[in-house]
Amino acid sequence: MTLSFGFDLSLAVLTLAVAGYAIGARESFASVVAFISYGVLLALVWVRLSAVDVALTEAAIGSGVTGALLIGAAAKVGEGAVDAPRSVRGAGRLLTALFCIATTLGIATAFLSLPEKAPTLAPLAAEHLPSTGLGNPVTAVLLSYRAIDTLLESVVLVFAVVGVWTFASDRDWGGRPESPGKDRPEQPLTFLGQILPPLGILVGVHLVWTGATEPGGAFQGGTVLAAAWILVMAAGLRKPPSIEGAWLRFALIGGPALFLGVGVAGFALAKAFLAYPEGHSKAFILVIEAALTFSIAIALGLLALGAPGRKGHP
Amino acid sequence: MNDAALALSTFAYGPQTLAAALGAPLVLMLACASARLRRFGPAYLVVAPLFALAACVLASDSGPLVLDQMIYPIVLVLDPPGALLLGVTSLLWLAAGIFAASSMRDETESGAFVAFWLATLVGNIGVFMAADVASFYLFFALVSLPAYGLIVAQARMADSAGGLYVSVALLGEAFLILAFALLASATPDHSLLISDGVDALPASPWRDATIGLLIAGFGTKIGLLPLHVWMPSTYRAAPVAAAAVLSGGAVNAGVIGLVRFFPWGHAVPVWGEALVVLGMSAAFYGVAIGLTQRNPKTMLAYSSISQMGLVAATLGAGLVAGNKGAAAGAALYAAHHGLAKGGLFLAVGVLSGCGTLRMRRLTPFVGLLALSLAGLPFSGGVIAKLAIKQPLGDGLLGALSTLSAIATTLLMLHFLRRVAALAEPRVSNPGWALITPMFAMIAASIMAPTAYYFAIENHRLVSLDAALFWESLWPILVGALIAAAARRWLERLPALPEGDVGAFAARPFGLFARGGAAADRGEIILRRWPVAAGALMVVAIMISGMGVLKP
Amino acid sequence: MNAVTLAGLAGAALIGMGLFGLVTHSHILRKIVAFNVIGSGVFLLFGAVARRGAASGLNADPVPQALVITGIVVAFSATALAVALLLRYFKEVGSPFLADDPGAGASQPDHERP
Amino acid sequence: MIASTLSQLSMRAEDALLPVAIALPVGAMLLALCLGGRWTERIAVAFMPIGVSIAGAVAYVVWRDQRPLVYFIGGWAPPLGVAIRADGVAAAMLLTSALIASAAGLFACDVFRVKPGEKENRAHLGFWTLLLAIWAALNCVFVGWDLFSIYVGLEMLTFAAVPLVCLKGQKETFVAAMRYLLFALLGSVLYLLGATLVYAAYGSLDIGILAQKIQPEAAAWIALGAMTAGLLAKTALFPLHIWLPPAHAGAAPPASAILSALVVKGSFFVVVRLWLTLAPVQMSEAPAELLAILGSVAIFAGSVLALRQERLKLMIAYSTVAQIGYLFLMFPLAIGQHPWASAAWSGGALQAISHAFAKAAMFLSAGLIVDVVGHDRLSGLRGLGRLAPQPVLIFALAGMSLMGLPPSGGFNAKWLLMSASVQSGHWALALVMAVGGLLTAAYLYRVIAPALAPAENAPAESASTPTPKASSRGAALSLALALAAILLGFAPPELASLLAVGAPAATIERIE
Repeated sequence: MTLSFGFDLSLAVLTLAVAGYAIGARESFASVVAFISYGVLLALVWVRLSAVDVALTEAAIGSGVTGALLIGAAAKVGEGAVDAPRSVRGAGRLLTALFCIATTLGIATAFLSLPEKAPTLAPLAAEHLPSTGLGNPVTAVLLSYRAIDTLLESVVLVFAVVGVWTFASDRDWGGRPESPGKDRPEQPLTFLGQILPPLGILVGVHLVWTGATEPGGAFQGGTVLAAAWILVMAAGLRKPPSIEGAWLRFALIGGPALFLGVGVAGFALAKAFLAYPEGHSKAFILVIEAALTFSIAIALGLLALGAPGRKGHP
Repeated sequence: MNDAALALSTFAYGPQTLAAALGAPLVLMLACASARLRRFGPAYLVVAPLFALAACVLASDSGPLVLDQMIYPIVLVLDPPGALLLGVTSLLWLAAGIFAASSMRDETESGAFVAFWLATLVGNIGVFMAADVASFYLFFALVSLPAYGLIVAQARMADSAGGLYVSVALLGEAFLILAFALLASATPDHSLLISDGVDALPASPWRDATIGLLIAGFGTKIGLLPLHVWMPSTYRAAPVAAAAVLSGGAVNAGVIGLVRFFPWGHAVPVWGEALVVLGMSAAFYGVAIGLTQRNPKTMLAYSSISQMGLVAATLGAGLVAGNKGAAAGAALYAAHHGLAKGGLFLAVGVLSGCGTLRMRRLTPFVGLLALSLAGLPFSGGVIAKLAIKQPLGDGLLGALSTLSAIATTLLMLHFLRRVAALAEPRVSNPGWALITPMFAMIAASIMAPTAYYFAIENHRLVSLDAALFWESLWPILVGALIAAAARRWLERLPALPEGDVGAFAARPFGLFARGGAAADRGEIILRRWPVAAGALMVVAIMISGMGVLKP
Repeated sequence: MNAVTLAGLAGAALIGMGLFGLVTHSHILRKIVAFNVIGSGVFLLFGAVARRGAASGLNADPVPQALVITGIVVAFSATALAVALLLRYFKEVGSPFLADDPGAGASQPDHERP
Repeated sequence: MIASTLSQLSMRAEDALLPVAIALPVGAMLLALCLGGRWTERIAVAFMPIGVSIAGAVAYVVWRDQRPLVYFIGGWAPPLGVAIRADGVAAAMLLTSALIASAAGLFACDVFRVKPGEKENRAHLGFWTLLLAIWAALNCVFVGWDLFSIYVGLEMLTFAAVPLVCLKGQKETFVAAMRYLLFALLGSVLYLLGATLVYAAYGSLDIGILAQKIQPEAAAWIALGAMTAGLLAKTALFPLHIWLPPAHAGAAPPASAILSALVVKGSFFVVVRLWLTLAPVQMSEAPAELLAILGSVAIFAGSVLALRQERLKLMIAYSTVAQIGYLFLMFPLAIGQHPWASAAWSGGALQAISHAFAKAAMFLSAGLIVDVVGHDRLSGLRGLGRLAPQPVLIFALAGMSLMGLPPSGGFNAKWLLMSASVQSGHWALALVMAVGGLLTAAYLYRVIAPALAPAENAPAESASTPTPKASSRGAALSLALALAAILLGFAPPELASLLAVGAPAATIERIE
């Protein structure tokens, strides 16, 4: 057993243990906290799997924003009634456990039965990389080879925002989501809110810019921007926006709309939907990424803020 | 006369006439959707069957009408048994249409009634023309299901009658679609033509299943024992005109089905014998139960069960022997029954509104119609009896047929007595618009079968044959004697529940309800989250396991 | 056994654990957490697959990596939707637990006209 | 390199149809959200004729060329790129969903309105954007030829469908939506697990490439098992229907129509792709039988439960549970190169299409009935036929198709499936269809019979309060849907030849 494998093994065991605690914890608040630490550990695992892009995304979205969302929900919802229904007991619990073990064993069997020489698209992706003008193959997959998935994914975020909004009450429509912070934020938070956002914007822009060649990209950059925005609101420096605001709507759909527009323009400019003119791929991709980053930041922020409420209140 | 018929039968516009016969009621039915056109609804009842009446003369044995712009092309053709039944059926619809139009009072409620009437008419016309399985099934469904609207049109208590009717009708549809799927699958190229299916039937691997399902499916329509349970309550609940077209017209859809779909020329003994036994039992069972009934319409329904039993027995005998003649004979018998029974229902409608005096004047004519069913000399009934004589043979079945004529006489005379009891000294008598259709049916039931018989068989005046005259007269005399002798006794018979065995079959429904409550409980468990999520995992594990655990 | 296999097996284990939580908990927030654990297990499995596909000078197959990024964003959208719905559910029902279905008909709204 | 890929593409205008079918509704949705207010509805309504024309054009081109329409997104050929593809059934489903989404949408013009003096409201913005979102998602799923793109499409579908359940804002609808969302998400994650394993084993997500490569081995079996289970959860095949009845019954009528007619068909369609296109025959045989067994159970259980309901909309929702069962009867009949397989394939597709039209019409007519009588209790429908003949007629016409009575699309589908089951020796399935038709008739009878019966004390009720008339536009739209279900019974042979394009059975038998 090499040292690196030893590290991987202990990391895996630790990750599983934290995940197990997140599942089995008594209180939902503890469970959510465990889930956030689990996300951080998972990001480490991704680094060990040579997937820095994914690690960044996992840390930013999978752990960070999701964690914030869940913590907020746990604070609002609490543990519920004391005599909470424990829906599965005794034999049912055992049976469920058996099914779950069977599922795990099945997946493990499938994974272990995979051919020794793994089928891969890496050579193809590497071969076509120069024609995209990009250095990062993951970005090439996201924005060129499988651009349709990324386009639809950015649209999924918009769908989710609409969905979240429709869970508001009728009378709250047109209002603002609740501010993520307290009514009177503490001094340190205000300070952070003043200091960190410019830094966040810098980091976010950097992530997008380097995404073309190095790990990073629109989603990671967007998350950082979203985090900065949320922090500003939490610090009480800005109010959450009204969901009817024209600029907000425009900012929300701008990225996907631009992406879609470039895609349709591809019919004329590059002879295919979502193709880029030869030799100008990188420029187009950077413009799309910039717009997407901004819209993603808005969408993630709105998703984290939740449904509008408190119409007419400050 | 014959030459003229021949000339007409090769009429060049035959197929177009078929289209008009179906199209006219269809268009008029659609017209009922418009409030403005709905006002003329009663007139539609009279106009709609005229085209079919024309078609049965003009399009008989002409070329087929093929509409092949559909996934299943529709092929319509009018062969001799089809033309005969179409003729008498459209005549009946015409008469009943006049009756219904004259008795219609409530303008606002008539729209739906007219639409249902016309839909049933489309089905009843089409079923005699359809030469392919798909359109036959379509027309059969049309003649069966919209009739529900006719049955429940009037009586408040009709709910259960309508429900029973539609249940049996749907059961018939289910039997038939299975039978037709088997029939079409057995043809080499999956042809949907009925003739192709029937040709391939004797060699079909599913021959017995197909014929059994056909008998069950069409049996629901002709009220074959024990699928007759719907008939009494349906005819009693339906308005008179509707009962007339259902008992005289719609029922023939079942007859034409059996005629069309049986592999004539190939002996199928088992099913043939079963049909003979069921049919002959119904012939007497119907009379026996009918005698105990109080309501004249119910009695007529039981008479239908009995008469259709004879038709079924004739067809069954033909199936046993592989005798093609049975089909034509049964069709002629059914045609006469349709006219007579339709006329009798109209008569019930006329007489139940009569004063005593008018009743006394009209009853003899109604009696003519009633005894025509038993084969009264000079009536169409003689011809009908003659038509099934050959297929039934001289043996046991022939004797039973004669015996059933005695039984029918008994039932019909008892029926007349029950009708006469309806008379009340009232001022208002039914108008001629109601009486005329009844007389038209009386005339038709006497003349139409005779005319057809001469046209087809080229016989001399058979009914004047002395031997035949006696042969058909004595069962009626015997029947009349018994009726006179047993009059008191008949009056005192206990009234059996309408629908006889059907009345006891309601019990399983209670069981079904209990099963339903269990289903509710099961559903509540199944829709609990852990159970549903567990089921999801089980499905995943099962599908995966099918391959992984395979040795 | 190497790091990649370990990651794959850990992914499988995470899926099983998450499923268990999703089935047995009736607290909706716990179900959402469990759903996220299953999701990350699937992503980890995919990551292991990507790492197995290292070739042509790339450390891993970039296609699954890109798909995982897409997947993480979709999973986050799902979580946000579920949390927003949970908050409204909590407001309406007053309990954070998924109600066991009180029979099909009983809970249905009566559309009576006022 | 990209140039060489591009040069292989013949540049025909019709090639652009498929990407446009995805791009346009997405674009319309984004625009509708951005402009907001009354513009949301205007944009959605304006998009309807465009969407229907695109779907119609796809169907026409596929029918004319008698081969599937394929497009490589961005010019990148699979396995690296993503292909989208429309065969006959996909084209027919595109057209069906375009027509039904349009009809239900126009129906909703009366339901979701911006009141005077209001800028916009929750239900209005929600309905119209989500309608366009569902439209886009369905198009993605139907033309999807890449397992991961289909995953994204299915997620779009779920995200748009769940909020649609609770636009009315009643407590019960949020409970229903919660169950729906959680179960659908479980389904999604299982599907993604399967897609992961497929990629791990074969290095591609393209259905066409995978169909060549896939072998009956552990990874493929477990992948397909997980994907199928996930999809069945989203399709609500019994006993995985936990979420469907309250969700479909609780939503507003136009939303119910879209959910019941279209949304469940999306995931069903992917199950068809998996077992009839992707998996080799020797793999499909046993699971196909299992699917048919589940389908049969769904028919019986769904129908019996529909019979037990006391409320109209719940009854219709349980009818959907039963009718979903019919869809799964096609699987054992349509696999392999048998002469009956193409009949079963067309029959299954026709069943999906005619159920979509009939069920949409039925939910809309239920909406009209509730408008007239003010409630949806089955016990209170006596005499409805006199009060509101149109909704009853629409309900009955739609019911004819559901029962499989001629003439209707339901009958044609039943006939094709029944013939296929007789020829293939699947007797039990033919019987299930026959008995299922009877059960369907039984629960529909519970609406139609009291509606046709004379009212007990109708004058008192109708005289005291002037009952609001069902909107004539709503009635016309739902009547059009019901008539479409009926007219599918007179469908020209061209429909059969369209459905047969790209059917898995090699020997395409012409349907007589």
